[in-house]
Amino acid sequence: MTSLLDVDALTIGFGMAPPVVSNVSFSVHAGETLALVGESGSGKTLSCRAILRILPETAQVRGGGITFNQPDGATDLLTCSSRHMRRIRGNRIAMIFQEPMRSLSPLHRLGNQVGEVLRIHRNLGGAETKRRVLAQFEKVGFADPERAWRSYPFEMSGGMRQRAMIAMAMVAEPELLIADEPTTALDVTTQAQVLGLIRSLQKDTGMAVILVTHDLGVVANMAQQVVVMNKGRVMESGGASGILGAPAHGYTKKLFAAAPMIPEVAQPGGALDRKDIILDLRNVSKTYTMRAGGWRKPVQIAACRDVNLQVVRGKTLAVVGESGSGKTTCARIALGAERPDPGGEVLFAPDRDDAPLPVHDMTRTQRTAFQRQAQMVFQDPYSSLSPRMRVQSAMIEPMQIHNIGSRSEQLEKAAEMLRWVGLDPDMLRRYPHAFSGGQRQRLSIARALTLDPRLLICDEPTSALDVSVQDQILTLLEDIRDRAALSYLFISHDLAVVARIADEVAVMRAGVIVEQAPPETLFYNPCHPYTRALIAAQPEPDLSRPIDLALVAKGAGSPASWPDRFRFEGADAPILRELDPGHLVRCHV
Amino acid sequence: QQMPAPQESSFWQMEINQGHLPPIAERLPETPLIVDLPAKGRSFGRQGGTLRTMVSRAKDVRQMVVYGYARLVGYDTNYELYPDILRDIEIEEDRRFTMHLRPGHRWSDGAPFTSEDFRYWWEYVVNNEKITPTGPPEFMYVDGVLGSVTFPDAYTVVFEWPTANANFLPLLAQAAPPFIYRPAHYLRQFHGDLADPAALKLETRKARVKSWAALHNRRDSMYKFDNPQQPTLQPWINASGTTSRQVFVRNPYYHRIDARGVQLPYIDIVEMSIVGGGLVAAKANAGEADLQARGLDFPDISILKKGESDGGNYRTLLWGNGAASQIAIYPNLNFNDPVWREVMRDVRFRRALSMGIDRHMINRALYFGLALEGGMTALSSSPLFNRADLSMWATMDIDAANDLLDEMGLTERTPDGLRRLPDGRPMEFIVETAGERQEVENALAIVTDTWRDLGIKLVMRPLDRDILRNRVYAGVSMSAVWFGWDNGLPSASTSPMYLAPTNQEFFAWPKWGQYFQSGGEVGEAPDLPEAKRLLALSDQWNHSFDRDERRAIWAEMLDIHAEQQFAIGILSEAPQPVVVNKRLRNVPETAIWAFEPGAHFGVHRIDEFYFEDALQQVTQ
Amino acid sequence: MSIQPDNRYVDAEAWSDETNISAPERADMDAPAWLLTWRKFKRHRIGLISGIFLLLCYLMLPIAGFIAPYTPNQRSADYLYAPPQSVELWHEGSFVGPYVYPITAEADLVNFRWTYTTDTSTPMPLEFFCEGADYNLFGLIPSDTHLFCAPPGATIFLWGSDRLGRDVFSRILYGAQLSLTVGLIGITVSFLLGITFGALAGYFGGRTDWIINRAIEILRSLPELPLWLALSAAVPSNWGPVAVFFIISIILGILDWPGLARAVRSKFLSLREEEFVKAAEMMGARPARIISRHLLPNFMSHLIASATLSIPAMILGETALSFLGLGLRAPAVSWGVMLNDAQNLASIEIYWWTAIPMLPIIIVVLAFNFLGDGLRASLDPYKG
Amino acid sequence: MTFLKYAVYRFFTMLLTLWIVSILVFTIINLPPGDYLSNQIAELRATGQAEGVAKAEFLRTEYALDRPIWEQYLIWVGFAPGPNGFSGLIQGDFGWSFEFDQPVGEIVGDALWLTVLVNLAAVLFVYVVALPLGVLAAAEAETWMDYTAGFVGYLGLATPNFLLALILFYYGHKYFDIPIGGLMDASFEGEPLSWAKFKSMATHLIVPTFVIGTAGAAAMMQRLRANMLDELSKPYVETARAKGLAPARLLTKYPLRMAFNPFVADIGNLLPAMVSGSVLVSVVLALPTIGPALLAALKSQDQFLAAFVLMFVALLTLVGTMISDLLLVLLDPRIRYGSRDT
Ligand SMILES: Nc1ncnc2c1ncn2[C@@H]1O[C@H](COP(=O)(O)OP(=O)(O)OP(=O)(O)O)[C@@H](O)[C@H]1O
Ligand SMILES: Nc1ncnc2c1ncn2[C@@H]1O[C@H](COP(=O)(O)OP(=O)(O)OP(=O)(O)O)[C@@H](O)[C@H]1O
Ligand SMILES: [Mg+2]
Ligand SMILES: [Mg+2]
Repeated sequence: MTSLLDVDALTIGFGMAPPVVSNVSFSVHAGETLALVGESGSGKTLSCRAILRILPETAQVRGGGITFNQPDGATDLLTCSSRHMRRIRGNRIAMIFQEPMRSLSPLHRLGNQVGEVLRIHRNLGGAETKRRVLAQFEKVGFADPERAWRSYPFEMSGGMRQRAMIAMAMVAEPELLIADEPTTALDVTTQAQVLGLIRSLQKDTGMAVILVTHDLGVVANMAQQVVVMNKGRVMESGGASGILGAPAHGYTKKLFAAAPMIPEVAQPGGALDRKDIILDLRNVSKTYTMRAGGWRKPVQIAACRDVNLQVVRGKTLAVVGESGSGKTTCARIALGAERPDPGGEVLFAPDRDDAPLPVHDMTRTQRTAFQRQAQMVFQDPYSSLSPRMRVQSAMIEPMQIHNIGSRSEQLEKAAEMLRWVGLDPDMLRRYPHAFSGGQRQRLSIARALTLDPRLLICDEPTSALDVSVQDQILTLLEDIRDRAALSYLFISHDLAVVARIADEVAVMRAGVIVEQAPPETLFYNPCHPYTRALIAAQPEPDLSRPIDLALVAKGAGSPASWPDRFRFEGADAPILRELDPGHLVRCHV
Repeated sequence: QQMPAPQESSFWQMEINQGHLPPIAERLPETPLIVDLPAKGRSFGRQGGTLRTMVSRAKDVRQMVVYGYARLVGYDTNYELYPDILRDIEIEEDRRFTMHLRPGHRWSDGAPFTSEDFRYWWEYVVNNEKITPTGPPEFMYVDGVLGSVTFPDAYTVVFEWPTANANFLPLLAQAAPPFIYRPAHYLRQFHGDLADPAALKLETRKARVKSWAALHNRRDSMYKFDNPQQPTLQPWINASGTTSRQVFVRNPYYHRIDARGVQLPYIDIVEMSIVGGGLVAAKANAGEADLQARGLDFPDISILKKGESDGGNYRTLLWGNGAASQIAIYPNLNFNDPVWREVMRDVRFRRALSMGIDRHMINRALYFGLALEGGMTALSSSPLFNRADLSMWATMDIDAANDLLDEMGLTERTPDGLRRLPDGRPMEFIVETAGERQEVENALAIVTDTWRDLGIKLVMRPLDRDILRNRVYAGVSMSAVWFGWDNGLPSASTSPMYLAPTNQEFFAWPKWGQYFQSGGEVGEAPDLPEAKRLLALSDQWNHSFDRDERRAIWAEMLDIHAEQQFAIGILSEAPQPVVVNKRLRNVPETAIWAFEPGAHFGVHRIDEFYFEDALQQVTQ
Repeated sequence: MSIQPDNRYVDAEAWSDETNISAPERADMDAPAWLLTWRKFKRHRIGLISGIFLLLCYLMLPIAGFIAPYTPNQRSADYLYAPPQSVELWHEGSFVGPYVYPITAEADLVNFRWTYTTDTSTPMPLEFFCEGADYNLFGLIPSDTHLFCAPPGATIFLWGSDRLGRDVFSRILYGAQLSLTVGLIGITVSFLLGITFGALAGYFGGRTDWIINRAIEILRSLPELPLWLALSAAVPSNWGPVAVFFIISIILGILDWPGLARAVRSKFLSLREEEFVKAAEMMGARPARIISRHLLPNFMSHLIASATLSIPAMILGETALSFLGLGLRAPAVSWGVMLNDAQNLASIEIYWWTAIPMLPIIIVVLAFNFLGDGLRASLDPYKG
Repeated sequence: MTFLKYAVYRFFTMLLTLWIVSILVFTIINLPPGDYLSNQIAELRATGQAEGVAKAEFLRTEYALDRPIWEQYLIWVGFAPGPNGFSGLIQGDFGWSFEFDQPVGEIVGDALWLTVLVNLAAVLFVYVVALPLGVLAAAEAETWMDYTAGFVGYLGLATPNFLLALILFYYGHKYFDIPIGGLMDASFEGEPLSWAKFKSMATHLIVPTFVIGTAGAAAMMQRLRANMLDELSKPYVETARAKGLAPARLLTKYPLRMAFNPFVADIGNLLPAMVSGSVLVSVVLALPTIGPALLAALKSQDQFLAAFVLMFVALLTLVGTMISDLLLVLLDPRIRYGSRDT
């Protein structure tokens, strides 16, 4: 059996520098999944982009070849005509880009952007296109496909955009799907659904998949072949079972060793001491009006409802939950970037004995102080960096704003911060676009830390990081927390990470908190069906423990399908009840 | 002169055949004006052809009234008056004018032209306070007494004043004359006192005006010539309809014929196109004009000549310009700044300025030396021309000029050599121009250099024509550049009013002019003895009938102007290019191009021009 | 390298776990942003050349009087409309050094032009560092030394002479002094206002936007023409032409900003919704900083292009204004004034050299454009 | 705020502005000393045309020019009755043109559609030429094509309009028999539209379109190019490319729309430019458009005509800005007209 795609000794570099991808070879067969794992910044994205020939303008392919084998002959993708290439792109080879926000046009509705693929390659009419796109939206887990069709990207949560991206790549049923970290912004239940979708499509159409991921659990669940990369080189490649079972290369071993897991908990944890609260969200709700445009009646979206959260000083409050459940919204409200609906309030106490200040009604000086003390790591690091600002300027900007240090001190600090997050200070001169996804994420973290804040809100800060770097970053965060009593509001999808870092976990679903408890309690005794589904859907890097899709589906399905105790419909959810000390669950008595 | 057998025009043949028009014999007055072409050295022509010419604004259609030049009395090429529309005119002591119309003369719509048309003007237009709230026009008053108009019979009209009104006939011969007759049969339908009120009301509303008087005013456009419905006596009638296309066709009832019985005008159609001022030369160069002088200037000659030698279908004739001066500087004696005003009122200053001009250089640089250098006075072809006036104070002599200025006591100088005014300001002499003619700017550039040697800095300031006027009238502008007197060809019988401070239009004394014009209400009374003398002389002329006395008055007035340099003329009689189609005949080779007197082509009688091999055309 | 039996590949090269985060080179790291930009700009060949050319042009301005053989209003009565003369080196096979042939004018009264005959028998070598008409070096120091002039009895009209016998070449040099400076003031004014108001409206939105927008609307719907007409009557008469033009170009700038302001505003309305702006705001950045550091750079290309496009408009603005009697006028010389003189058929067909001022305008405009493009490219983060 | 609400709100703002503008326009027109009829009378006196003087005096009372200025304003707008009752702008009576001696409505009516024709041609020219060239220049940046397009554009930009027109006319006529000046052959004026007339108009439009259009086209092209170059390297363009979009569609659908933002902002200028944009050009080229009429009216202070044209242009400006504001919201959904000053 010949392979569908052969990458042979691919070498890519920038400018005069040594290549960032060197001698990378792999091949994919039809119907097969190849997982590309490895260090952040090791050249995975570039290798994938090389296949479709959409490298950055400054990138040079210094050698190697890429052959796409089809029944009607082989094509050298690096040299074929651009017309030929156009017929392949989107049609036979589709790609899911790593950063969904930037990769979607902000001016076009999602329906339009996704449907376009069908219009170009399948020559479908408007109605048929819409039907198929809506079906695809449904499959990737949009509760309301019609709404997604009409929405603009900026009206969607990170995970929703990512799902739109996935839908765009899959809707034309390509022969090869390149998925560059397709599930980083998805909660595990949705992730399970998407992975299931990919698998079923593979089964139906014989699609091959190149899956770039950091999640070894996903690898274990999906891949037949694995390629491990580090520093632009392939460290190890081969069958999934072999590599997962017995990693041969030093790097692979190290990588696998770093993979976090949900610990087996023997007993529930105790309730948290809530005396010293740094951030207090009280009854926060947020309703958005969709820019339906035109003459249609405006549609209201409740992003979150009646959220009450307290971050205890020096502790970490983790928020997990379904994609689109309002986590980011809460975070933005907490930092004053957005106003909650009337009735809600956010209080911030800078110091132990200070009277809490309302975040949305501060005086100018209070606000300045607050903005120095509370920082945010954005879910989408690429968007949060000005494309025309060198990283150096971006890094020293917070210090400039708050007038800290001389210029050389600022530069020194910036370099120091980069080193902390494992980046080379040489990179300071680059522009944001010249980084890999994971590197940008680390930049974002580094920038948030430069001001030595007291409160850090991290919106999925490690989703794009490979497990070893992630480990490094988490250690760093824990370090600082312990050293400087930094408090975190930590949004994540990765339960393993949450289990490691959180002092308390809130689980959100459909805009409300459904369960809240210290992690030990939560993993010991998950009460809510959704929490259970989450835990069940967490993939583990163990081929022998595939995800229990049935359980996932039950919990992640519509609230109406939950057991009576938890069931609710529309906006009238039951209140949170304290089952055990420190363990809140939204249920009827 | 023997009345020749009239010949039918082919242009109207169709109309005649269909009975819309009577045959030629019935269209001519009983005694048409028979033009003696051979006596003028002109040849007989044939009817036909289209003459194309250009103007720069839509309202210039009135130029057809100027060019056509059918007047009650008109000038001939020697600038003598003769009856034109009138069969005859009897003048008694210059105060009683008996006008005899041509029996059988008809308006262009065929209605008879009779004394009734004069009566209509007198009784229903001028003396109707709705239409003319200000009452009868100024020229009807002599020494404050309103003249009388009587209509003894259908073909006689008598104008009469107690004292002499020497100006009356020249006025009627103007390029823009007062029309003292109106097509009564046509206009009465718009007159509130004569028309059916209901119909009138409807008309008024249709014309979107507010009162019948406004409607009447609008329909009555003898000079504006923009109402094709209104009958006329001009050689061509406006046939443009309601469109913007400017076409004029021959008047079937025109009163002039040649000795062979061919009704004038020879040319059937005149087509006037509206072209931007700057493009006239280009279009003429492209052969798109058959007769063109308007919009062409001396600098265009080279390109016209080039077009000619490149095989153009035209010739470029050079006529003389009829303005008394091509470029004249008017120091404003009514300038608001008292210090400057006093300086300018000193005749030595004006003489010094005049002597500080290198006219020869200007002539050579701008006119190839073809213009006449000298101050402003009557042109050389005028019977009143006096060479001494031309050169008086008008030859360059920097030293003499400096002496004059020193004599005035303007000896203080600034570090960079400018003289100081008595109050210590440097002498920056501001000359405002209408900014329309490049020659002016160039001439002033040359003047600037030589005045610098007098210790005077010339500052040129181009403005818009109307703004310039307003500034001069208000006394805000120090001095202005304009043409010389419009009429550079006076004869003894031309009224010399315009030489005296009677008019604000003479930029040297706007306020004196206003004073005179408003009867002392606004402006200032003239206080320079020479100015007063001019006024007195002008008045004296009005009351004298003796040709020699008038001549003497004229001579003295011209002398005063030459002596006083009220306006500092630079040169005159600059060549005016006239583009003429090679096939167009009877166009004089040399002539004077003047609006007043002469009505541009008017005195040269465009209706006698004809095309060599004219295309015969017929109306539908 | 080792391929293991189950098709497994393992890299054989030595591998170390260390992430080698080398110490950055200080010098390089400290390089401010403009230096980095400059390095990039240097690589844009045509932009660099244009920049150098413009620099030379501006350096030449104060010493234009020295380079020009004549002064701008120096008339040669005997050489009206003289065609361009060429400077030659060799005469009948022998080297003479730079010289010209004397010319004599004759009025051709058939065609009404000046015809010139060149006396090719007597080469007249040019003089260098010679005495000529007075001028002010740097606008201050009186001097009469010229780089080169024609020997007595000859003329040196490199680009011909005009209607009054003034040297076109010298006038172009002098004209540059005004054309390259005064007009730019208008651009500066209009850009400052346009960017400021546009940025305020676009960034703040709400009431600020409303007020600025109404101001823009009113300004824009206000008739410019009558304003000019009124102005041309209102300017005090004894102001020098340059002063008048100076004021006019400032007013031109003041009236010109709304267009730019609206462009800036609309772009900022959209840019301000970008995540990085929100991020900066959440860090506590003040509006001034956000506008100047985050929003403006993202609109820089448009601004640069607009600026380079305004330059010809400003250089030529006076020709349109002259139409209303507001432009520059004699004795001031500028390229616009010269072109204004050349706006007739004769200048196109017969005395073509009087239209030569078009050349420097086009060249300067192109140079500004390429310079702008170079700048744009060197600010473009995506270019290497 | 929904789009509809915003549109209504914007419309009322426009009316308010229009009212303010009407006051300003009226003031400015009456600012210069003197007025048409006085000037006219002065000139008529100077040339001894007694008759005209009478007509002018007649008009002065007929149009209430002897009343205080504020009263004149009210009458002009139609808030107060004139000598013959209410008839002002809001009643649809635009006043009288003294210069042309015709109701303003009639003069403007004629000239207006020709004006719109000429400028529409120019605007079309600008868009037809500048859009593709700008996009192309960006797509092929720094190649000979880019430079040539730029050079030609700047050539047109750097030549004064009138000179350019003369050159084009002269050589156009000499070598290609292109007519000089005017909008159609005189013989077609007033004729119904026919193929021949259309052809005549088309040939007459070549030079004006070119002269008016070059500057605009060059400007638009260069700015578009700059904006496009900014957008071209953004990731969403790569996504579009990964979809396999053809270059033309790719460029026009994504980056062009983004790059178009500043141009949409300028649509406000497009409409009035159709009327007043080419005033000076029309004057020098003697196009029978509204521009020369306006200039003449202003110079001679033919106040009703001038005021009407100016009000008309102002109205177009305001409508244009309104449209551009509305379009902006449609073009870029991110734009919210909320405030940020908290
Ligand atoms: N600007 C907006 N306009 C309209 N709706 C919005 C807007 N921003 C967010 N939403 C909606 O609010 C809901 C919550 O979004 P949010 O970004 O808070 O989700 P999230 O929990 O962060 O999800 P994810 O894990 O996918 O990032 C989503 O349904 C989203 O579509
Ligand atoms: N435009 C560019 N200019 C210079 N260097 C670049 C550019 N784009 C990427 N790089 C560098 O190339 C290397 C590989 O990047 P790539 O995006 O392929 O990493 P990755 O493996 O996808 O990492 P991640 O998992 O973090 O997304 C990185 O070190 C990055 O800094
Ligand atoms: Mg990547
Ligand atoms: Mg989110």
